[in-house]
Parts: sequence; structure tokens; C-alpha cells
Amino acid sequence: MHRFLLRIEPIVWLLFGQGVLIGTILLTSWVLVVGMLEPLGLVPADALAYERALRLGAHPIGRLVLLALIALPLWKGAHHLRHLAIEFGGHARDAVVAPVLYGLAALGSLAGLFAIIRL
Amino acid sequence: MSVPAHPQAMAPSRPGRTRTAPPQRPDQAPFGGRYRSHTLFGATGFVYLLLGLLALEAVWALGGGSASWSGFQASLASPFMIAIHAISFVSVIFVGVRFFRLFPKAQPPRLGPVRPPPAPVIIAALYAVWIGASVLFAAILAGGIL
Amino acid sequence: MEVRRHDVIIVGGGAAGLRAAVAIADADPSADVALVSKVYPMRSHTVSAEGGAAAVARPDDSLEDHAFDTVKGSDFLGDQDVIQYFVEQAARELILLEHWGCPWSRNEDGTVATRAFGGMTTKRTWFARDKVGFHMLHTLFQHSMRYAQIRRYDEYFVTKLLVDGGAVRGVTALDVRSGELFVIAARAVILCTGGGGRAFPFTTNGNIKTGDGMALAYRAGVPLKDMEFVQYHPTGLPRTGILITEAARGEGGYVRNADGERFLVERDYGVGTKAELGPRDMISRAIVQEIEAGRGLKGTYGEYVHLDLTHLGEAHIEAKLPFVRELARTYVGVDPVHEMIPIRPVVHYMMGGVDVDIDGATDLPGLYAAGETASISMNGANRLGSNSLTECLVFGARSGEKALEFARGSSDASEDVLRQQGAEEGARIDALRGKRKGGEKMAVIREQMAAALERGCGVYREESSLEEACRALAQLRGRYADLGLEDASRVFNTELVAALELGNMLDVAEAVANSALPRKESRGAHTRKDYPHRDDQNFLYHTLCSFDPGGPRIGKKPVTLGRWEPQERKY
Amino acid sequence: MGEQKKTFVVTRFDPDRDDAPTTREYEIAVQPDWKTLDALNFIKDHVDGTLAYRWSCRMAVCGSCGMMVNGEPRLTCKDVLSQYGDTVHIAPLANFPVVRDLVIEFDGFMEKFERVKPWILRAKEKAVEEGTHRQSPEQLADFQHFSMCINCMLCYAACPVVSNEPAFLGPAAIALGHRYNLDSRDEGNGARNQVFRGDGTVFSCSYANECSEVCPKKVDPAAAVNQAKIGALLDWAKGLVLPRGGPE
Ligand SMILES: Cc1cc2nc3c(=O)[nH]c(=O)nc-3n(C[C@H](O)[C@H](O)[C@H](O)COP(=O)(O)OP(=O)(O)OC[C@H]3O[C@@H](n4cnc5c(N)ncnc54)[C@H](O)[C@@H]3O)c2cc1C
Ligand code: SF4
Ligand code: F3S
Ligand code: FES
Repeated sequence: MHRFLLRIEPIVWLLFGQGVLIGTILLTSWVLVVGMLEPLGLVPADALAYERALRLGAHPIGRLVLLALIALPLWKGAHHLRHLAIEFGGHARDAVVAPVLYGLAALGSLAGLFAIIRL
Repeated sequence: MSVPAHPQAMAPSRPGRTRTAPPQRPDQAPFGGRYRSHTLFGATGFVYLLLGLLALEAVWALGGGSASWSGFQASLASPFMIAIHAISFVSVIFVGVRFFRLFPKAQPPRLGPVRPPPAPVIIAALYAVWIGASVLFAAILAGGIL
Repeated sequence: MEVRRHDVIIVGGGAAGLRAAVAIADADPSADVALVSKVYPMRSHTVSAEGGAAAVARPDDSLEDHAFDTVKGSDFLGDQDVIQYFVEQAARELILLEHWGCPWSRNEDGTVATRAFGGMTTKRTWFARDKVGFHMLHTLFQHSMRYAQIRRYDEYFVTKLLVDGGAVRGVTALDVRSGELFVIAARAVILCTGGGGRAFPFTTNGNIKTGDGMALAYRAGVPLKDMEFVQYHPTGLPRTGILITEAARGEGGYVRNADGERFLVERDYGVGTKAELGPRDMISRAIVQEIEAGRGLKGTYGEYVHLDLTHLGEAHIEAKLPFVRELARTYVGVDPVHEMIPIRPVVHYMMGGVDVDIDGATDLPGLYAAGETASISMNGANRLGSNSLTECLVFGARSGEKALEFARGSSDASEDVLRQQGAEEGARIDALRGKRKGGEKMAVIREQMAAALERGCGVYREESSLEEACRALAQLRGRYADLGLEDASRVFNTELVAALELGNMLDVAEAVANSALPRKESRGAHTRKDYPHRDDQNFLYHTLCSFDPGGPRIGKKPVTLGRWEPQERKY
Repeated sequence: MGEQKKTFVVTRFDPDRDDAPTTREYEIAVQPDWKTLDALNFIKDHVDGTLAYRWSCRMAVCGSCGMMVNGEPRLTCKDVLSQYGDTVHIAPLANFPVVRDLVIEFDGFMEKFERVKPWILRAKEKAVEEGTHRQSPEQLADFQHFSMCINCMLCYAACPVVSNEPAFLGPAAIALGHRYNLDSRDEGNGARNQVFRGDGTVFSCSYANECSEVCPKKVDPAAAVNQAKIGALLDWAKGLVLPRGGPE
């Protein structure tokens, strides 16, 4: 497992980095509008209505953005939590923690891919 | 006061000729003083993981038709979820502010003949993109354009 | 007692020791070299050298000029064959260092930059900002890590040379970490242990510069040469003695007295038009004279004068002298961009050392020495700034190669003799460790030794003060035998190490004072108030100082002249 | 002069005698211009000769006098004493096994240091007769600050990853390896990048940046480590399409 983790480290780190960079840039307005303003009724009612949401999301660019929005934060989260686990709990459990977290991110990314194809 | 570090931290592969006292972590680690910002940065991992999963749920719901999409939207309207998003929003801003400050110096001084611009320029550009993209994306989501 | 065997032992991991090790490894990849150092090599005091290393590199410069500057700087006491070899090899060594990664400062066109230095007629000093020794040492050390055949003994303190059948057979080394004594056997030993400035109260030298190698050779019957010549550097910080590099003057700094006068220009101190770029001995004397004439400034730690860099401007200081700025800010709270730096002459370098020939060989077969600890007679009565780093490389390499040749041609010592000598030395060390609480205090003896040297062997010397110093030091030697130590622990016993170092410094101090006494003339760094002129008729020779239980014995050795006959030293 | 009394609480440990480190207090008069090291030297000379610590140059360049002062990694010969109150805690550097008192085990670092091949690697050595390489001031500036490391280990004492990840090469070793990668005279990128991706991988760093915060020589090891990640990544990507080459 240790060898395998070392092998995939560069790619994981790349995804993590993009999670921090692109993830943050996309999430700022996503969280603000979808997570807060819309539920509070502060945006026009039709803005995120099904028709419009689907039109935006199913556009090729929309699909790409949505995939980034799903996958990149997952990798950022998984990688950071792995580090947090090491810093708090030590290195011994890494052989379990890392595969679980990265597995979650990988599955989530695959599911995301499937979800945007389904749109 | 201090917490023990990993017993092998900075130990040579073959132990020295005399017994040593085990390594200790720096006094303030991992919560205090200089480590607070870093530990919080790491802890935003929870938030991002959650946001990634929520985004997945959103897209899944959208793909499931009108009813599932409305259901998803309704689930976001609970005070609990709104609070979660408020915390997330602060976290995301924190990640951006901390990371964009550290970003420029992590760039190699050159790639082949190409040299990155000076740090203040990179930071300014990052903020410009961050704010520009956020305004644009927010405008699209909120129905202002497209 | 464990006996380790190698082909060659190098004692010391400074510039000289590391260069010797690399030279041996390059000459014969199968040679097994032990590099023994009492500190991790990158802590060696070469690390503190700031100004630069000299070698002819510019088309408008010549080997002849470099050689003559060195001869003249030495006040004609340098051996001219050695100097000739030195200037010929200098550039080659600095180029090698460049190939190994030394970050030399550069001209716009990518060639190596050079700067002016005291006593050099042209810009021939290579530099890496103002951290030259640091960069050279780390480059050498990191390069040396490539060679698996260089076996390092880090933090092993060499306590004694093992001699049998008229040849050196190895050393005993205290593993500071465990407190265990080892016999390290070899067919040749090279001493590269640096200088001994720590014997003096105000010095640019670090805590480890205690003249160990000189004392080791001295005790093994090898004479020390020209020990009376101790270089005072004109620009040290008061109290700490921390060096403000000569490059500060090379880059255009001024020396001013309390009235703000540039006295090196205003009065005749022999430096002529070179003013601040004159040689160290002359500027040090000028400062002492200014202070004695009441034109110095008074501070908590004695009187001083000023080094003025304020006219150079922040950009220039940051580009060329950033470390000077950092040191001045940290250690005297002065920003040289805006304020003048307090300075005073402090002990800097020992021209004298283990008597060796041009191959670095001593009279004791198998024993070699290089670097500051050796006196190869390149520096004579006064060393020119930036010559000694290059000296470490040139003669480190040469002594390495010669020692290897010697080792190939000789045979191993018998294990029994080594064991027995090791056991005797072990008993001595065990007796010293944590012995007798309440005996003589180490700090007291150290301070009194330093005071005796300062009074007797300062910038100016005279008969009576020198005699007094010899007496005081002999008496301290007696009291040292009664030393009281507290630390009985084996592990990392720094008090024990300091006690051994103090013994070595006492040897060096006695050699300095006793060598200075009979030299009734003023030459280079040795300035007698009672004999203010150079006397080539009677004193154009090297002083030899040999160990004798009854006190140091003084002898003579001729100077090798050649191309240049002695002439008046004027700038 | 303005003498002042201060109490020094110093960690003591002697493996011959003690199971675990203890502390001992020394009250001494200090001078206003003293550095922390001056106080230790005073204690050693006049109060307790058994105290063990390393020092030499007392001018912040040999790198041997790093300790924790009031919980912060400091170069004690440069550390201004007057900034502290009446009580000053001095302990050995964090994250290192302790040999004795304030002396840490340094060989672990030496092993890591050697692994990054901190020397010039070239396919073909340049002959001395050819003279020096040409290196422009800009090319020098690319790596110069990374070459300023004095191996004082303060960065290791501050890094939260070093505490828990024994294999991690750590800030100074990576900075010095990276320094050679950036040197225009060097061709050993490939070999070093393999080390950077191997055991002790540069990717273990979580960019806490504390290494750079405490570095007394402004080496900015955090920059080096994170630049090294990009280098190691690009090199890895290149390795996927091109066969590997270059000196070992
Ligand atoms: C502040 C300062 C600035 C200088 N600036 C310049 C300059 O600009 N240009 C110039 O040319 N010269 C300069 N010099 C002089 C030059 O730096 C020294 O002459 C030179 O570095 C000496 O190198 P070395 O290898 O002989 O000894 P060092 O570097 O002193 O090394 C001595 C080595 O011997 C080891 N050692 C000593 N005793 C023992 C023992 N008993 N057992 C085991 N190991 C032992 C030590 O551990 C160390 O590794 C300067 C000197 C000082 C002090
Ligand atoms: S990077 Fe800085 S803190 Fe770390 S060892 Fe080097 S000089 Fe010390
Ligand atoms: S503190 Fe440690 S985590 Fe990275 S940025 Fe520095 S090496
Ligand atoms: S004593 Fe050399 S760095 Fe502090």
C-alpha cells in the first residue's frame, strides 16, 4: 500500500492543488448563491428553476464546470484530511486512512462523471 | 507541556551509540500559536469534502428530473443547511486568502526560458480571477445573465 | 579498546581537511580515508570567512604580481618557492570549486567576479557575496559526500598522535557522543585543525579554534614555526570580536576616529595612497595609535573607532555586503546604511603553526599538516586577506596527495603498540573526566591566559611585557594540572572537551609568547615597541618552537628567498 | 550598566543517569546586549559546568546553536535576550531525539541530506582546463537563497509534518536538493526528482510554511519544497511519455 500511495502521490497532489485553486474559485459563488441566497429567497425564483438549471448544466461548458465542482473539492478534502489524520493521529493508521479517503474521492469523482453524463 | 512526536522522528536509521530521549513536538502544535492557521487550513478538508458531495447530490438530482431537483432545493432551505453553507463560505474565503498568499513562491523560478511574473503581480492576478469568476458565475447562477 | 584502520587519517573537516580528503579520493578511488572532526564538518570555522579567496583570473593580472604582493605582504618572511607554487595552483583550485557548485558572484557576462582586497594590487579576490567561507565550506562538504570511501567520524575529538618507530601511526579520538576513546590507525595523518585564536580574549575565531592540531604536533615532538606572528584584524566588533569583513573596506568603506577623520589618509601610517586598502597589520597599528593618542571612542567594552559605510548606499550594501549589515544590526544594533559601525583590532589568524615543507610534510614521517594549523611559510610575518582560503585548497590538496603516496609506501603499525598507547591515553582522559570538584576553575585559567596574551602579545609588544607573559603562562600551565571538573558523565561531556582544548591553547599560548621574546625587531604582525624596525641582518629567519618538559625551546630555520630580495615594505 | 536578573529553566537529560528529561533553574544576572547563548555560556562557566549544548561561531553562520527558547526554535547566538521576561525556558530542538541536555541527534538529518544528492551531477564532468562555467547573475539568483542554508534545523523543529512522518525528507534537505536542481551547471534533475518522489516524498509537506517563518537565514524552504513538488510532478509526467535518462 505504501508503494502504491507513493506512486499515485504526484497525481493526487495535482488534483488536490487544483481543488484548492479552481475549487475555491468555483465554490465561492456556488456556496453563496446555491447554498445561501437561493434558499433564503434572495434570487429570482426562476433563476435556478429546473428548466434553466438543466439548460445551464447540460451545456458542454456547464458539464465541465460541474465535474470540476464535484471532483476537485473531493480530492482537496481527502488529501487535507489525510494530512490532518497524520498530524493528529500519527502515521501508523495511514495505510488505512489514505486508501479510504482517496477511495472516497475517486468513487465520488466517478459518480460525478456518471452524473454529468446523465444530465 | 509538550506532546511526544513520532518516536522515530528525525532518528537515524541505525540508532546512535547512546540512549536518546524521545522527540517532542513543538509546544504549540497542533492547535496553538503558529500552527492554528495551518491546522484550520487542513480542517477545511471536511468542508470541501462535504461541498464536493453536495455538488454531486445536486447534479444527480438535476439529472433525476424536475421533482428530484425541487426536492434537493427544498433540502437546502433548512436552517441547518444554510448554517452549514455559511460556515463553508467562510472556510472557502479563508482557503483562498491563505493559499493565494502562499501560491506565488511555490512557482519554480523558471520553466525553460519562461519566468513567472513577480509575486505581487501573481497575487493581484489571482484575486482578479477569483473575484471576476465569482461575479460572473454568481450572475449566471442568480439568473442575471445567460 | 577498539582499533579502526584506514589508509590516511585527516583530522579536521574545514576547507583544508575536506579538500585533502577529496584529493585523496580522486587520486585513488580505492584509498580508504578517515575524516575525523570534533564538529560536523559544516560547523568548521571556515564557515565564518566572509571576504573572499584570491587567485589570478583577470587578463590584466599576473601570477608574478600575486606572488610579489604575497611576498611583500609577508614582510619577506614567506618562502618564495612555496608562494610561487601557491599562485600557480590558486586559480585551478577555485575553478574546481566552481565546478563543484560554489555559487561565486558573477559579472554580467557570466564570468566570475573579483573584488579588491587589502595588500593586493588589483581585483583578484573571488567572492560569493560576503559569505565566501560559508559557501566554499558547504560546497566542499556537499561535494565530499559523493565519495563513499571518505569515512567520516563526526564529533570525534582527537586527543593524541600515536607515534611508534619514529613514524606517526594514528590517533586516539574521543567519541564525544559516547565518551568512548578509539584508536584510529593509519599510515599517514594530516592535521587540518585550523587556528588557535580562542586563546586570546578578543578574536574573530569561533569557540572551536583552540589550536588542537598545533598542540598535537608539538607534543609529538614536531616544532611549531613562526608562532610570534599573530594577525590582528582591524575591523572586529567590540566584545564579541565578530568580524566585519575586509571586503567592507574593499567595497569602499572608510575608517574614522572620534573626530570623524579618515586618519589613514590624514596621517602617515605607512599605507600610502592605499589608505583603507592597506594591509591589516598596518591598519591595526594605526587604530591602536589613534586610540592611544586619545582619538578613539569609549564604550562599555573598551575603546574603538568607526567603520563608515554610509556613503555606499543601501543598494550597494545589500548587493555586496548583506551579511555585514545583518551582523552589525544583530550584534551592535547599528544599521550600516545609516550609522557607522564600532570596530577595534581583534585576533584573527595565526601565521605560525606546525612546521611543514612545501609538501605539507613535517619532520615526523607520516605526519602532514595543511590550512591554518600548518605553517608552510606562505604567509610569513603577515598574511594577506583572501590568501588563506585558497591556501587551504592548494595545500590541502597537495598534502593529501603526498600523504597518500607516503601511506602507499609504508607498512602498518603493530596492533599491540597501538592498543597500549591507546590504553594509556584512555587512562589520562578518564582521570580528567569529572575529576576533583573544587580544583582550579577552568574559566579562570582561560581568562588569565587570554589576559596574559593580550598584555604580552598584543598589537604592540616589548621585552618586559613578553617576559611577563611567558612567566604567567608557565605558571598557568602548572595550575592547569590541578584543574577541577564537575561533569563526570560520559555522554557528550563538553566540559571534558573544553578542558582538553584549554590544555592545547596553553601550549599554543606559550609557543606564541616564547617565540616572540627573542625576535628583537618589528616585522609584519610582530611589532616591538623597543625594536621598531625590521632587522634583516639578524632576524631574517623562521622561528622554531619545540616542546620540552622544562619549557619551550626556540630554534631557527632559514627563509627561502629567490626572485625577490628584502626591501622596505611601503604601500 | 543595566544588569537584570533572569531565571533560566533549562531542560536537562543525561542518559547515564536520567530516565527522562527534567528541568533545572538558574538565576543569573544578564546584560542588556546579551544573546541567549551568552547566558548559557555564563551558566556553563560560572554556575554549572555540566550543562551540555553545541555552539561555535557565535555569529549565526555555523548553525550549531539551535534550541527551543520559550517554545520557539531559535538560533541562540542571534536571539536577543532582552525580548523575554523574567523567566526563559530553554529546551532542545523539537522533533529530534535528544542526546543530552540541549544536544539533539543530528545523524537523522545527515542521512536525509545525503539522499537528495546535494552535489553537482553532470553527464560529463567539465575539465579544469576549460575554466569556469558561464553563469549569469540571473541564473545565480534562481538558486542563491536556497544555498544559504546553515543546517541549523530550526525548520525541522517547526514543521508539523516532521513530527509525525519520520521518513519525510524535510525542509532543509529538500531546499538543498532543489538548490542543485535549479543550478544551471547541474544535470541531475532526474535523479533528484526520483528521490523527491520516493520514500520521504516532498508531497508529504502540507505547506504549513512554518519552516520559512522560523528560518534565521531567509532560505524560504517552504518555497523550495513546494517548487520541488511541481518539479517532481513535471518530471513524473515527462517520464510517462519519454524514456528516462541523465546522470545518477
Ligand atoms: C571570521 C573570519 C573570517 C575570515 N575571512 C577570510 C577571508 O575572507 N579570506 C581568507 O582567505 N581567509 C579568511 N579567514 C581565514 C580562513 O577562514 C581560515 O584560515 C581557514 O578557514 C582555516 O581553515 P582550516 O581548514 O585550516 O580550519 P577550520 O575551518 O578552522 O577547520 C578546523 C577543523 O578541524 C577540526 N578539529 C580541530 N581540532 C580538532 C580535534 N582536536 N579533533 C578533531 N577535529 C578537530 C574542526 O572540527 C574543524 O573541522 C577568515 C577567518 C575568520 C576567523
Ligand atoms: S532552511 Fe533555514 S531553518 Fe532550515 S536548516 Fe536551513 S537555515 Fe536552518
Ligand atoms: S513547515 Fe513543513 S509542511 Fe512543508 S512548508 Fe515547511 S516543510
Ligand atoms: S553559534 Fe554558530 S550559529 Fe550560533
